[in-house]
Amino acid sequence: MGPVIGVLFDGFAYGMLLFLLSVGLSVTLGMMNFVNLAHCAFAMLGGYVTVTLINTYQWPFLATLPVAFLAAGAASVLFERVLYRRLYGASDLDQVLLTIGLAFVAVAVAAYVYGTVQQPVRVPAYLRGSVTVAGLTLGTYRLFLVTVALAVTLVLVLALEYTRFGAQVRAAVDNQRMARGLGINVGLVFAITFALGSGLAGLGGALAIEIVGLDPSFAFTYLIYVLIVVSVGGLGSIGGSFAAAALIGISDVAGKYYAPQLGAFLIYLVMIVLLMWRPVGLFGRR
Amino acid sequence: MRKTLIGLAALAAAALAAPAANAQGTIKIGVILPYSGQFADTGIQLDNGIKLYMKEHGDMVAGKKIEIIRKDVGGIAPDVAKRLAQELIVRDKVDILAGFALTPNALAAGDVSAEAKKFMVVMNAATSIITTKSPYMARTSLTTPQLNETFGAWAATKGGVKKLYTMVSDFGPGHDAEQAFQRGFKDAGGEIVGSVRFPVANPDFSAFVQRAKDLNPEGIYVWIPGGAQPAAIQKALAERGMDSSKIKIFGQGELTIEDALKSTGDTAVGTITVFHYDPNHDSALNRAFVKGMNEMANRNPDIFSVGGYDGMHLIYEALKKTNGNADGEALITAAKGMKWESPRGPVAIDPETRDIIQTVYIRRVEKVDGNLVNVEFDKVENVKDPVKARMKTN
Amino acid sequence: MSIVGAVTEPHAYLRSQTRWRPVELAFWLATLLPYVLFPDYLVLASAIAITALFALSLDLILGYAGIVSLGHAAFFGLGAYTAGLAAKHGWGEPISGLALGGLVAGIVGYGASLIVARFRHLALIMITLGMGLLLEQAANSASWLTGGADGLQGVKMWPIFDVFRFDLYGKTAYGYSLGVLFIVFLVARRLINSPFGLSLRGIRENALRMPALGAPSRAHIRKIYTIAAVIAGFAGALLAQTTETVSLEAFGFQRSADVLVILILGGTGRLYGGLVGAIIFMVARDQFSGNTPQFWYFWIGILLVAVVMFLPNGVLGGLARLGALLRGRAP
Amino acid sequence: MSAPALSTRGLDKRFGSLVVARDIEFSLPQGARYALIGPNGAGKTTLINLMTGMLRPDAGHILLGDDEITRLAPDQRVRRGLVRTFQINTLFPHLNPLEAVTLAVCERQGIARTWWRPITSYGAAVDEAYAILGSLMLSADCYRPTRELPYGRQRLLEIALALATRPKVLLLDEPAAGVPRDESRELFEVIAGLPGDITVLFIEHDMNFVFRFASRIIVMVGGGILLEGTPHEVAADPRVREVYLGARHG
Repeated sequence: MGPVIGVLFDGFAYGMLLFLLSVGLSVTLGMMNFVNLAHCAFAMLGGYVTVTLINTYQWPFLATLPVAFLAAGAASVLFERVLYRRLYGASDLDQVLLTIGLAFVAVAVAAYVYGTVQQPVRVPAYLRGSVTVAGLTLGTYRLFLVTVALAVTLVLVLALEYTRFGAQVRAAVDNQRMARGLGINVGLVFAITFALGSGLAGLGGALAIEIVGLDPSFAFTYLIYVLIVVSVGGLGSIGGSFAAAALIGISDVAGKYYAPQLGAFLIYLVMIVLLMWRPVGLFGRR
Repeated sequence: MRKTLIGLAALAAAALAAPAANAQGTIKIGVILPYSGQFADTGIQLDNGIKLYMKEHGDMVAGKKIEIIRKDVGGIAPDVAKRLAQELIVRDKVDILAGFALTPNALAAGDVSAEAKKFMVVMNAATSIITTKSPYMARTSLTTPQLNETFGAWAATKGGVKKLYTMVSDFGPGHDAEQAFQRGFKDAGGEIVGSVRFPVANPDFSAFVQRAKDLNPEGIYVWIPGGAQPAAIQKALAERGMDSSKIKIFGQGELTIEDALKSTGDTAVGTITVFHYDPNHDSALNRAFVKGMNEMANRNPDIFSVGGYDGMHLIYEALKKTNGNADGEALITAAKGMKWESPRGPVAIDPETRDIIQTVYIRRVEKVDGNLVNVEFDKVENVKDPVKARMKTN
Repeated sequence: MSIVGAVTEPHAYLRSQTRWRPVELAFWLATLLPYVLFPDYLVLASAIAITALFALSLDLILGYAGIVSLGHAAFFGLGAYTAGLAAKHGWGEPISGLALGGLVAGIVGYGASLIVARFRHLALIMITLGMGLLLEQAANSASWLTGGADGLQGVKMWPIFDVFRFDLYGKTAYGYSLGVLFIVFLVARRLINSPFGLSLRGIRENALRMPALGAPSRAHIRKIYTIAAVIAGFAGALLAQTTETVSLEAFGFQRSADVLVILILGGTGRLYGGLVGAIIFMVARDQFSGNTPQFWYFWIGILLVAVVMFLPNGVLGGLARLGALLRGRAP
Repeated sequence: MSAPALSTRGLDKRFGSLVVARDIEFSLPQGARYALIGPNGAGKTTLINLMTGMLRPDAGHILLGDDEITRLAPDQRVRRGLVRTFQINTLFPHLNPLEAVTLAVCERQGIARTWWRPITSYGAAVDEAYAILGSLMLSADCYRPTRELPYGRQRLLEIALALATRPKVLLLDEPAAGVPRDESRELFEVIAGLPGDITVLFIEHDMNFVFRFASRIIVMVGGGILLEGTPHEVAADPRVREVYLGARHG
């Protein structure tokens, strides 16, 4: 039983990584119906910021994380103000074309600046290896990942429930027209939410390097997983993204453990079955 | 619509103006590699090998100027590779095809080489059958069985293990490696207690590592493509308490490539791998090669670079032998049986299979001056591709 | 358009909507130009024609019925493997191989349509994506049949009509691909001008209203999805036959995403959008990657952003709007 | 005595704890002109959604003539003659009225499945669509994309689309919603002029129109039917006054 729980924990930790990468997209998609396929490019930016700070400026790993968050958030605001906002009224397909185009550009720029090589990041010793808790072997870094994700979730949920800004976000996700009617500056709320969401993706990108590595193709490689989490969780729902990410992470790892020959199929099967059962996602309303 | 047509005509006209007919004294080499996408780094490191060779040896051979035309195939895309090969021959009038990091692409372009009777040098793709596709094709990289069948036999005899678990990527090259290693291992008296194949796009290895651990084998054999996965699986092994301090870990060299060792930490120490080249190989030629690469590209060469470097060497030497005649028949005849000293050690082109004959090195990860490196401690010399050797006897 | 007015008779109006325009004839005549002007580019032209056919297939479901699919390569791959396997196992006759590829893709497409027709929006996109990826994995697992990651080996085509051999220059390949594209285009054009085509546009415009008109939307969607699958199967079969290669990436997400980008780039719901998109995207890619094999996609990205900014609704959509604007200003 | 054109028995529907339809029972005689009134949130549109199959009832039965249709899909009900219009325009923005109505005619005639013959070869369907547009004074606008039409014209097109399906029972959800008063009258004249064999139920807030055009009125409150009667009876009923006055106060 012990190893099984350890494996499930690994899956949960992997899911938490997916959660950080995707929660921002879920909220912005739910609020503005804006299809941002360049979301993972912001995650990639966070990753490269961390790599640069560690390898070039010898920053400690933990100190780079807030910078990764801020850099991705700031960059996203720039793009939101300059490009994205012009397309809020446009068709989904135009939004797809724009953001795919931006993702192409981002990949090219990353390849130009950093090369195509895998970026090595060595996390500090206290985050490596494993600890044994009550007979369970748990990866230290995964414990750290889960802690960060849970903290982020807690902060997000509390902020959404108990702050004025949170109320505005909820109103805007719920019914944009009505929110405007109530005098909420939906454009501003969206810009801030967008920055937060991209910032979280940046944080996720920085945290992901240790588990999945980082090279310029990151912007596309994880797009599929992020889209799976967003659709299964339901648009605009933090709880939904959390549940979906945990479910996908755990079922992926558990499936590979119990039925490795199904390994590559399982995540897609789970997604299809869940979406056929609940087309709007686990926690979606529309 | 009319505007579109005019625009297209303009684009097409611009394209037409591009390559002039083959100048008398020029030999064109069309290089097809993945310069973008998931395998971009492979393509670029291989290309660095080509560039370095030309930087060191100039672009004149046998009185002819060498011109390289590079094409991006973008990943595993045999239809694109074949089209590019056709275009290179039809449009750019190249004399030689080269590059080819990925097996399906090399196989597809092989048809073109055979039909157009053009010399083709495969500088990386490692599936055994590739060279059977065209009689004008030679290979300067490796074949998967060449390394792994040898390694399987070594592990069972000198490696000190009799019960192994194998873990490979679930696609062609992984299957080849699994088969070759298990064959070598069993023929030498070993026993495979279990095996698993993980999906190619697999970011998280913990479940597979746990499966291996459940069977409590004496050791594990891992075959994994490069990229992010070597570091990821090393970390997963360490997290589940399966690192090489507790159990014997074997693998093909990708498992302990330099980039991975930079982020795995000391848990990788003791891992034993098989490879045909490592930047730490101790020879004067290799030291110069590594130095040259660092001066040119600011990074160490790897197996892809040495494949490209040796590939260019083969082309240059063959052209010297034919006195600048770039005819496919002439070049492949010149290439057959050619022997030279490569940064990886002595190599030769097997006159029968046109595949490379080389030394296979057994290495162990050790800490040297604070850095993790692959230290060669055993080797098997003059290894041919065992699959084609068997084809012949059957 | 000039005849719009209260007095126009409806039959004349509808006929005017479906009539061949001079620019269409010019377009199809221009497709023959490569033989004369760019004989070195026939291989590329053949690849473009195949991609255009694939994009046309996607346009039928996306542009005319509003079904966004990120897994359309599934049918492309089925067609490719069917035609490839037929040729590998001794039946290299192209036309029947093509038909077989379309048939198999169509059968699977019909099966998939039973699921697809029930969903819309993000769920639909993700279910199509998931089905495509599942099929790719299945093809990888069934390596005894498909050759796995190495691709299918031993595909050898017979000459078309026993006369035209597939040559290094792509003369036969382009003629064959273009011919199939043109015939399928004619059928597609007839289809969208039919009562069924009108109903499809109704589904795209307002899926909610259709049942309130007594329209069996799901049956319509099943039908067009199956037809589109057949066409995608043709495209895949063409690629397999003209290049004599088939590999897993025929099923890949990248192919699905590329064709979506190509169609949006050209303009959806216009029948020519996929064709124009394929030409622009692939010629641009050929040129950009010829100059900078490492960073061509930077320029592709810039191209996409520019098209969205300056020509919304794709190149054809943008041009149509520009044209309307100019006409509006003219006296 | 022939069966009523449309009737319901014990129709219930709830969303969680919110009851939106409670034990709904009524029947519309052939050719009747009924109005459905009630304050906002009384469940009028929900009732139409239940009858047309856009919502599934939790309990109860719906009969079209003698046939049970409770479990039929919306499009099947339309093909049997139960047709609705929408309170908020639910049209085809980029199709013009001629195309939209032709589409509806083709669907009814079952030729919408045909994909190998051009629409121009179905002259009769086009003629019928054009005639319907003419009868609703829309022929002048029939080549303009729907989204460019004035709002009042779009409301007419809603009705034109419904008529193209040859309804037996027509449910009009606030046909004049958002239309200026003088145009509303025009609209109701059109409704009044519908063929006598079509049974009509309409939702309307303006009591003047209700009293002028309905032969009987159903009053809904809180998901249930409060009463059904002639305009005279309804006007005289104190409960109705209370509901409306109460609603106004709340």
